[in-house]
Amino acid sequence: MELLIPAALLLLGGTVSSVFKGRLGNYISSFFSTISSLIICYFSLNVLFFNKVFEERLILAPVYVKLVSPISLPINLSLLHVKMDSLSAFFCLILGVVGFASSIYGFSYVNRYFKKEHLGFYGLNYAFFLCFMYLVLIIYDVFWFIIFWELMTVTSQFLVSYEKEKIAARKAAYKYFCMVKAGSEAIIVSALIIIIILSGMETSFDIVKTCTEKLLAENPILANALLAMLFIGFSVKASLVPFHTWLPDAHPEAPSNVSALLSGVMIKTAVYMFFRLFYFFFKPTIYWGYIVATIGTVTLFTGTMYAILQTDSKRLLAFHSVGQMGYIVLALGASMVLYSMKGEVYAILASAAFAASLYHALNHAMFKSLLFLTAGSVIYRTGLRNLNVLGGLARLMPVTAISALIASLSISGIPPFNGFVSKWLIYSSTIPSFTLLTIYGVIALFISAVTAASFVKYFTTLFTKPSALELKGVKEVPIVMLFSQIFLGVICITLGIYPVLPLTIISPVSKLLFPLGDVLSYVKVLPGIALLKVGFVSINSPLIIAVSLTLISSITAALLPHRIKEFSVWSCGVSFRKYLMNMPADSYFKPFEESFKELYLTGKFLHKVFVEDFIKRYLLSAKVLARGTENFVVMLTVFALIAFLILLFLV
Amino acid sequence: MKASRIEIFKEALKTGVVTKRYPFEPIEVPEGFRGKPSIDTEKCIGCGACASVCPPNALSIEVDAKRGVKRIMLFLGRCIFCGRCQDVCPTEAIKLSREFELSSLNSKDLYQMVELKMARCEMCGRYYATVRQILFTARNVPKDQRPLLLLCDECRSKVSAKYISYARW
Amino acid sequence: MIAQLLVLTNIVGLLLITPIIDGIERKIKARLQCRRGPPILQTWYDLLKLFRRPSIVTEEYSLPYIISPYIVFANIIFALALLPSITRVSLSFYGDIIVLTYLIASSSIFIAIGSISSGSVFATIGANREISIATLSKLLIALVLASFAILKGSLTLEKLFPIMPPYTISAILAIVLFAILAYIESYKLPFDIPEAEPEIIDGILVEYSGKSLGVLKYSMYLKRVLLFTMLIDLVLPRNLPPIISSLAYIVSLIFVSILFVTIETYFGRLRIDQALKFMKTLIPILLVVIVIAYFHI
Amino acid sequence: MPTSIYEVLELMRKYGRIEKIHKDTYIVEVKADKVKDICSILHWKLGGHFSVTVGSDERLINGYFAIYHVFLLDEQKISIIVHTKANPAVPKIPSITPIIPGANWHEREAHDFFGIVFENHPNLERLILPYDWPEKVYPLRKDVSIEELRFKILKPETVKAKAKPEEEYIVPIGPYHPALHEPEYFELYVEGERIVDAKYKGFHVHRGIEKVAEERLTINQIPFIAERICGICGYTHNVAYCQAVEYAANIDVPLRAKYIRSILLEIERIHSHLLWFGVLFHLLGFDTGFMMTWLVREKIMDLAEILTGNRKNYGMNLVGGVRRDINEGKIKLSLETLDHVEYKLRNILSKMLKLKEIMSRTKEIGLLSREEARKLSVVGPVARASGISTDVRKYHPYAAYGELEFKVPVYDAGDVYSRVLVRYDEIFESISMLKQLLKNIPKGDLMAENVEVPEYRKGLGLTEAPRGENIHLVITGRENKVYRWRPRAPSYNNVPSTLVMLKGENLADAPAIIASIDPCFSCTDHVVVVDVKRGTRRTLRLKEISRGRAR
Repeated sequence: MELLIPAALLLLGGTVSSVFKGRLGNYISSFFSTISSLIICYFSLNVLFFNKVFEERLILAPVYVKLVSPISLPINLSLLHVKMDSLSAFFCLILGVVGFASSIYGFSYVNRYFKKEHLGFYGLNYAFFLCFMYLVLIIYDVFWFIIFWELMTVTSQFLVSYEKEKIAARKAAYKYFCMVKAGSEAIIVSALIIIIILSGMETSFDIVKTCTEKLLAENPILANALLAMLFIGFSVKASLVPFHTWLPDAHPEAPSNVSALLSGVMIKTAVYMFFRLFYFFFKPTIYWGYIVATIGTVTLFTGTMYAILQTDSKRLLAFHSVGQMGYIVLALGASMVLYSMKGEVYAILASAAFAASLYHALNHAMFKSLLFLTAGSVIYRTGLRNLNVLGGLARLMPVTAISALIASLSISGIPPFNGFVSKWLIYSSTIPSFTLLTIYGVIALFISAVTAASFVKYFTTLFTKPSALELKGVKEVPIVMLFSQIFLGVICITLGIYPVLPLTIISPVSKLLFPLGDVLSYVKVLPGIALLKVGFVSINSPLIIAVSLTLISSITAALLPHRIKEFSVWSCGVSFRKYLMNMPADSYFKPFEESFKELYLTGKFLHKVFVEDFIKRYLLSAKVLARGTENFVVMLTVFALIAFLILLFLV
Repeated sequence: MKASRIEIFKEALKTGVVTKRYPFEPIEVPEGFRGKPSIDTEKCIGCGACASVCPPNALSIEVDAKRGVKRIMLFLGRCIFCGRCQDVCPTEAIKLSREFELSSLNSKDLYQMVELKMARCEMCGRYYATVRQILFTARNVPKDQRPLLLLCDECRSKVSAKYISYARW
Repeated sequence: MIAQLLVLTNIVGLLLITPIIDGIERKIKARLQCRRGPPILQTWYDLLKLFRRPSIVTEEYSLPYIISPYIVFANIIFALALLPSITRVSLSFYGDIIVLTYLIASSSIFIAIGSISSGSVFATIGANREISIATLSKLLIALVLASFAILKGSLTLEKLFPIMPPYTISAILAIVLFAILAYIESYKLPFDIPEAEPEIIDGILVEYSGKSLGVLKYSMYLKRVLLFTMLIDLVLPRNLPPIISSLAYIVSLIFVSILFVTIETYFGRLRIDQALKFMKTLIPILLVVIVIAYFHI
Repeated sequence: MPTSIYEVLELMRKYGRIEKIHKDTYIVEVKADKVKDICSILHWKLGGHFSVTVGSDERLINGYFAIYHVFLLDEQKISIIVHTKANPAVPKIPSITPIIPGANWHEREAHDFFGIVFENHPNLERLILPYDWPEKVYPLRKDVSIEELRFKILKPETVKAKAKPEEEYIVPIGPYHPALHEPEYFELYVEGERIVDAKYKGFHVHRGIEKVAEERLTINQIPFIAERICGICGYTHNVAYCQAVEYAANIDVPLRAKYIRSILLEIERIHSHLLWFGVLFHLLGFDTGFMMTWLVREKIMDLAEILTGNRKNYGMNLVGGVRRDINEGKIKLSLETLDHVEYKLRNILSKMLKLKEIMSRTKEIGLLSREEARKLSVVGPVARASGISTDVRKYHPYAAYGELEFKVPVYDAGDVYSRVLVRYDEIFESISMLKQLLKNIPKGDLMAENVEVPEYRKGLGLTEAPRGENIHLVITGRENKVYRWRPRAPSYNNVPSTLVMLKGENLADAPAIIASIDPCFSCTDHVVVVDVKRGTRRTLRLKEISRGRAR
């Protein structure tokens, strides 16, 4: 019973807060979501450290409903089967931590919408959004999963379009809704196929698992077709190329703490489902591994190469979410490929890649939500997102600046921060493998440098280079916002210099899913040192790096103290024009971007040809159908029909 | 392209080191080099021709009427080493030497001064010219007129006027 | 414990030698330009002078501007500790070549952040150029690493040093290409674009002064020596008697620096886009190297 | 289309009274309303080019302000001065800048110094006087004396925040910038690394040498100050001034003196071009080239030292001739040196210019089309690199150039590389000229007999400086002084063209482009005293000069 307490709390909080229009609405829902995220953390830590498994079957309605009701429901809707195994626990932990941070942040951040928007509405959606994400992660039943998935999409879409008078927000929300909808229809259809044809109206994950395994043996074509449909469906949510175009529009428009949740957690639910698909329902195969890895590589390349062009702080971060998802998916695919290659070496590499994927998912959740929170703090004080005009905030809001610096260094994988360890796992698992993955690893390494470049841009333009405007009355953000920033910053550093921690919580997941068993048997972890025991030993020691770097730098600083005497900036003897003599963000890295001109042009072309036109066509059809009746049902039926036709072929 | 680089490389090796350790080893200056001017205090007669032609006013003259001395000032900080003074000097007192190192920690080193005694006019008793100048002019003045040199300009004109009137008379 | 001590001696020795190496480079360069040139210890004198001076900071500065020189220095020193240098012992059990590359990369990133934080436009331009070059060269380095990994089946420093055996064409090519990369990364002409003196007043260094400038310059010299050391370790055979190997290391270090400076002396500066184009031309070559390494040619 | 001198003069007569002031130099006195027509005819129809505008306060002579627009007609080998009078009460004259954009600076300078208003001039802002110079004080007017001009001018320039952020940002080059060895200020508006716009502010070292010359110096002192106008090509100013005075007083200079002058001018040209090559190589980061070029240049400097007694400030001229002779031994020595230099240059410099990165950083960069060049009436190598064949030595021969064999190198590309090539050819041209001069230098004395200078005569002295045509207009005055002396250095016409060249170029190329016109900002600002011998630089302060005979 206790597993549903957070969900109940969230629902309650949401409903209550929706009553109040003013600040109270925000406070209530933030309070409830904080509490419930803590509870979620508690559960998931229990599962991960003490190998408990929470599982419940909740009877929603007494049995006779089924008898009385005129039409007998084919599926047993009255049963809600939730289970928190180690995989969902892992993602629940992410949800808990990020949810906690962003809820606390929300306490004061959301008040900037006070008198403009209905805060209660925000409260409702925020709480429900958390709740449905939680349910999606713990639900153990295909049908309910779909329901909650849809509800999660809807609530998040409301949050994206929260500032309703902004056309950009409304547009983004609509685009987001339609694209994810299209994806989820693919999911729905394949789910229906599974339920109706294979599993005989049984919707529990376990039974479905058995069925899929049977199908895999009997009719691999159909199995792979289903897998493909599901993969496409979820990769829309995971914003993998070419389905990524909604994300850079949608995420920036939401309130910053919500964007933290979106980028930190929501797109991770798709990763969660990837793990379920490839390691739980189906068996990892080399082909699928290559497909996933390739898509991952393309995604990380595209996302980051576009991120370096951006001059809008949150949009830049959103593009990086795409890129980092690419890393995660690449690692997943790599693990599948390497698993299906024989040999002890490959086993080790495979487990390293598996660990890397989860590890990077965790890290990305942390630093990306931290980045969004810092961007939010800047917006909270200045109301600006434009990197061209902002600047010099490091002197006005130092704590925010430092946490932003930590997050930037983490995401660009500077040792000894957390991004580095997971990226290092990715490289050292891909590059030495004598396969195509080597090249993928090389591209990943290159792209991490590009990430670093674009975050030099992000950090310096926001915080250190002189501003193009006079920023009057800008001061440090309130304590609650600071608290959540510092909290996440500390987590970033801890995950970085102490890789034991994440790897120990990854190991139960691998025990559950990974065919080779515990990753820790291959990836040795001493405190502060992570080794990869392959015929050689690949080593990384973030803790020692951290300690020695701090030691050496502090010793040098002590020996050669930096005596400060201020003097105006050298500007060739003309009176220093602070506002004119600084480089706007879109002048950054121009030569570098020009040297990749061809790539950008092709990207533009492809986007125009495939994505835009596709979306147009889709939106058109959606409009047409919407004219008839509520488009969800209609499309469901339409796609169901199509599915049946497909089936007649396959079975 | 590469070839030309190698050519330059060879050329450089052929040339060898050309720079001198200048402050530690002297630099040769050619004949007729226009270095810093120096005044020979023995020869100078204080006529002031040099001061009148000096373009940047590095040379200047001042008369101390009380003490009856005439000072010829040379400020090397303003000298442009044109050598006009050398050209016009009647006694070759001022010459452009061959040394050019003028830098010094003390600005006094950049000044040269010649003090010359002046003679009083026999009639009105004003200081009017340096003794040496009078002696110098005396050389190429006929004996009978030399006494006139002991008078200042005004008195001389008066006196000569008298002579002339005598002559007419 | 002995190992740590030997590594300590490495670091200390390199700290002492590096400015002398630069002094030798200056002397050689002067000779090639028909000049007499400064004494070999000149770089040391400069550094000591800078260390004695106080630092003047800009009015616009923010924290990274102060701390980044020290962090850069620390990065380089730790990277040096990972490499076998004077005494052929290293801390390589704390990291592999990826860690090494990341340490080098992070040094240039910190330089960039710090110099931009000074608030000078010239520093910003310099930092931009630095990052642009560092980013593209990261791709090349990654490709070189891949070829190494394929040659030796490993990423650890023990296995990688030395690359040969196998005595294959690909190995030699990989080493040559790494040498070119080291040349580019050490910002020698025609690639000294971030510090282009006549264009953008020493770019990234413009606002640094006194001690912090000294630290920064020192770490730049050390970075050069670091790259040279990597190059030498890739070539120098392991199983030499200790004294011989140390001598061999130092001799080859001087040789490499003289070679590079001789090349440098006869080049003008490229424009940033020309430099990037040149670096892009290396990519296909490296891919070819990887492929032929894959087939053990 | 009139071509012969006669036809041109006929045409001029339509506009006003024409009078010959000296050898192929004519002055046309026109009414203010006719100025624009005659100037457009001279510049655009007759194929002449606008050279300089000289303002002058002639209220003591004839009670008017005067403006002289000087045009050089290369075909007809004559120079025509358009003279206009302005009412002393309200000096107003129609501006010719709308027709000839090159006249922009000249007219602004006249406005600064004399308060002459040029009607419908595009922007009649301050050019030379600093931004905090008091209003209504026109320093070159005769009723203002130097003593009055001692202001304390220490107001900081105020800067406001940008209203809205722009795409591009400012990169300052100068006044103190390692790329420029003289103080001036280029304000580059950059987008990424591309220059979208450029502004120029110069005249940081303007010290009013004209005022000093007119008030304090005698005619024979000015040559030595004139030589200090430029640290590199001083002697050509010296010669130009002396020629102007000699023409004005029609003193005929003995032939040997003329030969010596030409010899020194050519030596100066070679040293200047080599210096420029060195600077260019340094700016392109190719320091070896810099060192090697200056290594050769040293030989020339030593030669100059042997001939004149100083590396740089030859100080050879007086009005009416030269002060030192060149004996046989020196001639032999210089011939040997020239052979050596020529060999070295053919060996090294040509190879250096072939280097890949030097080529790629000078070709198709800093383009200046022929039309633009004509509009701004640029002079010297810049004009020759844009396909305009103009050379005072050829078309307005002075000193001994009338008797020499030489050709004028002209390239059409109009980019930095063609400027490089022009200078490269010129070096060898002047070496051959020097050989001719040294071989057949005539016997004779050095100074003209009578050097009496009558008052209120005009003289126009032209020389081809290393940077282009250099022109001095002198109006002689009473008691052995000049009434008005206007030196116009070539860079004065060339600098504005850099703003055209810089647009759309890469930031990294800016120093090379600015250097490609071989700017001599001290010439432009006319005056800075450079003492090359000791490497120190000392600006001639107004206070210091005006201190007169005191210590």
